[in-house]
Amino acid sequence: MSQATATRTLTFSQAIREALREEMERDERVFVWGEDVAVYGGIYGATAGLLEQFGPGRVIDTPISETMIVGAAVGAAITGLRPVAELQSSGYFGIAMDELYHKAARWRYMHGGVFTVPLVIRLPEGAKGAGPEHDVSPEALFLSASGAYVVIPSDPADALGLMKSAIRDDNPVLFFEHAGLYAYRGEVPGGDHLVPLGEAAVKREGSDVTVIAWSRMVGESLRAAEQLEGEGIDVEVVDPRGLRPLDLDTILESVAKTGRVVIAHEAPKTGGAGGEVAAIIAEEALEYLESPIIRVASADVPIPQSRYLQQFLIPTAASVTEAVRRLD
Amino acid sequence: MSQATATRTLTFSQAIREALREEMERDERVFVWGEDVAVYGGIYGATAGLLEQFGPGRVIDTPISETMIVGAAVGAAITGLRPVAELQSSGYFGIAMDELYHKAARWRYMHGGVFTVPLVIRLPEGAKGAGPEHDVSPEALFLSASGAYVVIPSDPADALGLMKSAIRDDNPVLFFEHAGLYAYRGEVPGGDHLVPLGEAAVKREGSDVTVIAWSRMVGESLRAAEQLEGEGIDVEVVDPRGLRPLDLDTILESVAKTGRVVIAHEAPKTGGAGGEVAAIIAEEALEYLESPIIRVASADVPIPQSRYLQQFLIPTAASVTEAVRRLD
Amino acid sequence: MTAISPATLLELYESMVTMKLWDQTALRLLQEGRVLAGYHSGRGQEAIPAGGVAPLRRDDYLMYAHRGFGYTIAKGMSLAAMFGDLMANTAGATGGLGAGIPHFADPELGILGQGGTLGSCFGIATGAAFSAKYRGTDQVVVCFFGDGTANRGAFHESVNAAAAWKLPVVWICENNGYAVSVPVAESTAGRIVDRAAGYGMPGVRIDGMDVTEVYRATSEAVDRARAGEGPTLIEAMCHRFRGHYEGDPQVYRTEEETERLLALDPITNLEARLVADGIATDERLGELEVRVQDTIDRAVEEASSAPMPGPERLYEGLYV
Amino acid sequence: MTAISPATLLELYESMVTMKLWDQTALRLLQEGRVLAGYHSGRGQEAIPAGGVAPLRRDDYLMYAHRGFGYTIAKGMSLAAMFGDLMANTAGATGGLGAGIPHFADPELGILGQGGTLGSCFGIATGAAFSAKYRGTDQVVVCFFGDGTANRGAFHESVNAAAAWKLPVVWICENNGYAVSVPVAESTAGRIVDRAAGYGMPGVRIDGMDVTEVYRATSEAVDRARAGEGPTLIEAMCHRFRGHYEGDPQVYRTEEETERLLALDPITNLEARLVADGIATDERLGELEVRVQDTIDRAVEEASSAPMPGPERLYEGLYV
Ligand SMILES: Cc1ncc(C[n+]2csc(CCOP(=O)(O)OP(=O)(O)O)c2C)c(N)n1
Ligand SMILES: Cc1ncc(C[n+]2csc(CCOP(=O)(O)OP(=O)(O)O)c2C)c(N)n1
Ligand SMILES: [Mg+2]
Ligand SMILES: [Mg+2]
Repeated sequence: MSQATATRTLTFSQAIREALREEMERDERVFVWGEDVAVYGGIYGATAGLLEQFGPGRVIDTPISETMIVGAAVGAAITGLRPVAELQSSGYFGIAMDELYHKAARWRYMHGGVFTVPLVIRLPEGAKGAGPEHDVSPEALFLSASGAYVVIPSDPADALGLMKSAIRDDNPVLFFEHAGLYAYRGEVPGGDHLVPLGEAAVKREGSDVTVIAWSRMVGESLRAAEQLEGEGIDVEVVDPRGLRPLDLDTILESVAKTGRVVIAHEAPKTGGAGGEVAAIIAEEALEYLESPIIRVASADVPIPQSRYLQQFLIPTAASVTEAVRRLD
Repeated sequence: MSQATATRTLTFSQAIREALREEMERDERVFVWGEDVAVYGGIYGATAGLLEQFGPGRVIDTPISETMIVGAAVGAAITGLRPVAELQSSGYFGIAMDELYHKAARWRYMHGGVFTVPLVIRLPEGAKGAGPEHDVSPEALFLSASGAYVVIPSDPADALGLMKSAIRDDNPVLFFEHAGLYAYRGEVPGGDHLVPLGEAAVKREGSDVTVIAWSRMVGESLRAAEQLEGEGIDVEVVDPRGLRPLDLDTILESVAKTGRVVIAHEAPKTGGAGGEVAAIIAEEALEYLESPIIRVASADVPIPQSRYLQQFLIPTAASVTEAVRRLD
Repeated sequence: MTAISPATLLELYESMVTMKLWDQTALRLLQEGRVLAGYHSGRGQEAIPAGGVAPLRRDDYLMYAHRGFGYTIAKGMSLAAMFGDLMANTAGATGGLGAGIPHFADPELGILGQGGTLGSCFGIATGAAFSAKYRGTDQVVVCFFGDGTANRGAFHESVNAAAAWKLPVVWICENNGYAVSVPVAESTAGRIVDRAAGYGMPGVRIDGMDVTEVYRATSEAVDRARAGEGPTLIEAMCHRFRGHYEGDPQVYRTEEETERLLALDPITNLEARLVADGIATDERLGELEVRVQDTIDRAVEEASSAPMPGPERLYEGLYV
Repeated sequence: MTAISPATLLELYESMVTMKLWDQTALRLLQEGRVLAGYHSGRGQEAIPAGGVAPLRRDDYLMYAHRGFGYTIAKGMSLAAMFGDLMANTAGATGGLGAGIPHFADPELGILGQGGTLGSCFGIATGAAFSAKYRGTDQVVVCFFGDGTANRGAFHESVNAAAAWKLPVVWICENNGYAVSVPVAESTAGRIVDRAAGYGMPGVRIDGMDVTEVYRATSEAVDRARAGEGPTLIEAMCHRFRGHYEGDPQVYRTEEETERLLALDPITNLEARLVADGIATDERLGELEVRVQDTIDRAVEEASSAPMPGPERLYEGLYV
């Protein structure tokens, strides 16, 4: 921890790398594996330099074997290590789904609680022009993976602090990183910056409308909020920073205050996690609602590879602005 | 079609088998594969007798290779056949997730629409005392699998009619069958009984409360409705008979009539498909709601193997009754 | 081929007898309606868990399969705890969660548990072996699986990685000729043992009905693994005496086939050998059986006295 | 080993030249910012798609890999359509959905498409081969995949089933020594070709830089498959000349290594051989190249004139 207290400016990718580096320095049991994470430093650079610092014993290139990558991480975790495993794209979730959903999340519970499964699975997500199988944001599929945490940072400071907490946590953590954010720079606090898992951040306070957004849509929502401020609409942006555990208190408090809700995520609307959030609000806070809950999301089709077509499909600040204007 | 017009009484399992038999007789391209589907007739008996009638060329035992079972079904479907593939338990979804979600559902769209993918994947689901990986009801995970249909019958007549339609449809169909229903008997219309995909059934008309339920929870909800009738509450039970396409018209019409909604499914609440349904109502029909939307579902833990403990966890008619009573 | 000492032979025998009597007892409890889950009898295959686990140290790791309870019996798991899990009560290793058979584990004994989706064992075994090497211990992992399970893709991914990284694992395939109703020849191309060569590791096919063969092959493989020479694949040919699970109508094989198998009983055979070689008398073996049955009875009794869990058990242990 | 006729050699040569010039053109379009997706150059590996597809009939099936466009070029796919997909416009086989590279297909030519998750090809190939057999045709499937992809579990499941059922598939592994940055020796235990024996099918390792070896081995395998004798695994050893994708800094290998490879150019080598054997003159080969470039240029032109799709394209083709 060379810059123990000074604030730094890091990209999202560098923030992930710093978190890995700091935690690997702190705890010998932490190691990293995945495809091209060693010499190559990860296709998004998030593991660059780790091989040089920690050697091939702790920074390990795997075969193209996603089932093994996750399954063996569980085996390592229940025998005393703290793996940080990377799927090169969260689009490969389907290859490791049994290992993610039934092994990582449930090995502990299923065996009566005799193990801990301290591992982190890094899952780069989001649209980037890599085709319908790659450009997914599949976090909603893990809403029902009880036993696991689902964590999703939206800026470099949270990426650093959440990753460090995730590595230290004794529960399995699915850690989603939007590929479109990796190059995004931001201020990061110095010192041992930890962000607790399961605590939402009010990224912007406001009194008229609550926009609940995560991942890339937080930045878009903040831009929308600025735009709407000019129109006299005061938007609160709540970033749950993950879905499991979900910080209901912060969400419901905001809804009670504003009475109007927009939920924004990049995954297509149907089956996206906005459904769960909306349902909770419709069950717990209906009395406060002054307007229907609007979900801003991608259209209900696979994300095509063409970036040209993606412009018609992927939600942006403008989609949020438009939704807020539609509220009663 | 020996009993062309007479009504028959069949178990749910027999209804599935009759559908397979009738469609295999009608269309030579239809075949069945999966683990223990041939000599054994399927572990729930749903393929019993098919080997004898159609021979080993069309009723095929596979290795324990769920990835291949679904992947190769896609390969067969795009080259002119109409596979009906069985996963022995829907709990194995994770092994074939990439094939279900990204291949079966998306091969057509991804390649510009040049193929059709006419296949049915049979997915036995639900609690039965087989452990947390087996006793799942994972239909919600396919809400976002645009390109596929998600079909879920709740009684023998629908099982027969929906399966026949699913086999004839040129789109890939994920067909969920609750293991607890297989032995359940019911009247089945004679003749070429087809139930269209994506059409909800109002299983009971009522004016006070809409209960939206599917799979095993339809029967439980009907029992609850009877009970509540005695208390002067008139319950409408809407069975969407699947989630994709979702028959929104029927659901919203019922909600507009009753103003009160309970959604009942066996999957745990968080991440269950009740969230999507509730969110749609909160977006499209908020104005009609006189009470919060209550979801009746399993508790938010993996379903333990012990049937003893399952009694404290799995929703029943009593859970629906209790939820309806809680409505404002 | 080193000779196996009389003492070891007797231990192996006792281990197999325990498995057999355990199985009988479980079947009885099942008939009495006291078992709250399905059961896959291991009758006939005792030589493999006995000979495959005996060469392990207490701190070595075990990934077991769904056929019988032999693996964990051999690794020293509490019999009462296993009965408790069978009955889904609070005596069970899962504390009455009723995770039931066979999802129990004992980290102290290196028993790492079992997944309900076949093939879960492969990745976890590779990971545990990686962990042993990473931590600089000389622990070894033994992973048991059936012939049918060998066709899961996870086998390929995990066995390849373990071999590429020279990890200390012994892969033991119990080839009993069937996956539920499907004969191995219909579902499986080639011989399972020949897959080893494709991963550049030794593969050996043995008579899995002979505990001495299993013990020898596993000992050798464990030694290699412990010495850092990497994994081995053992294909142990065997026979399942009963149905896939209790209640299996076994329409896929003739009664004659099942009858013929009983003559191959690995326990009866070892018994005859022990007596013929003068290692034990019929009388002594009879006493041993009585003693084992007594131990089992006491374990059942202990387990039976435990209460069922309350609903709060559902919410324990999901998160740390 | 039968001799390959001069006419066939010239066809193979033309096929490889088309691939090379296609690649050059794609790289130019990429530099001009006209390609709306990533691109994995196939430069250096042309002998494998050329020799591996040429033995196929029009109605045989092709599952292709992500490296270059050689496979579909050889199968006769419209060049203009492929350029259209590269540019994500409506000339593309995906009609401007911009599913882009390499998710295009042509059922008329037996081109079954490609999955973005590596290893998707395996199951689909097995299914298509099953379908051919079921329908009583004698169609054959050829499935291409990289050394890295060979470590996916789907390989095991699909190759085993195809072998157990004696399906008409030819599995062609292009072993170019790397999966992105990871050398095959680090990720892969044993030799890929040796996996064949584990499935009881023939395996052959060949020089994938020599199109005649690829053509011969594939022809033999296709004949076997068509005759109902089941699948074959071919491991074609080769070299990738450029980065994994354009922009790859190639930190994982030295410049010397990359330089050395260029001397192994499969096209230059065939050229020399054609001339030495008197099959063609330098001049004639030069003319051929000009003709091919012309065809490609016209295809680019045709593709370039097509409009981009409108937003409504997103909603077409999802369901029948
Ligand atoms: C992934 C998966 N597929 C299918 C099953 C259902 N199943 C349980 S045991 C079994 C047969 C296993 O055969 P084998 O591996 O040979 O072991 P054996 O039962 O013969 O000991 C099957 C198909 C399962 N539990 N998991
Ligand atoms: C399942 C899956 N894992 C990882 C990737 C990312 N990826 C694309 S190409 C590639 C390397 C493939 O190596 P190989 O199979 O040897 O083919 P080559 O690129 O060398 O031709 C990787 C890791 C992917 N597309 N799919
Ligand atoms: Mg078996
Ligand atoms: Mg390669």
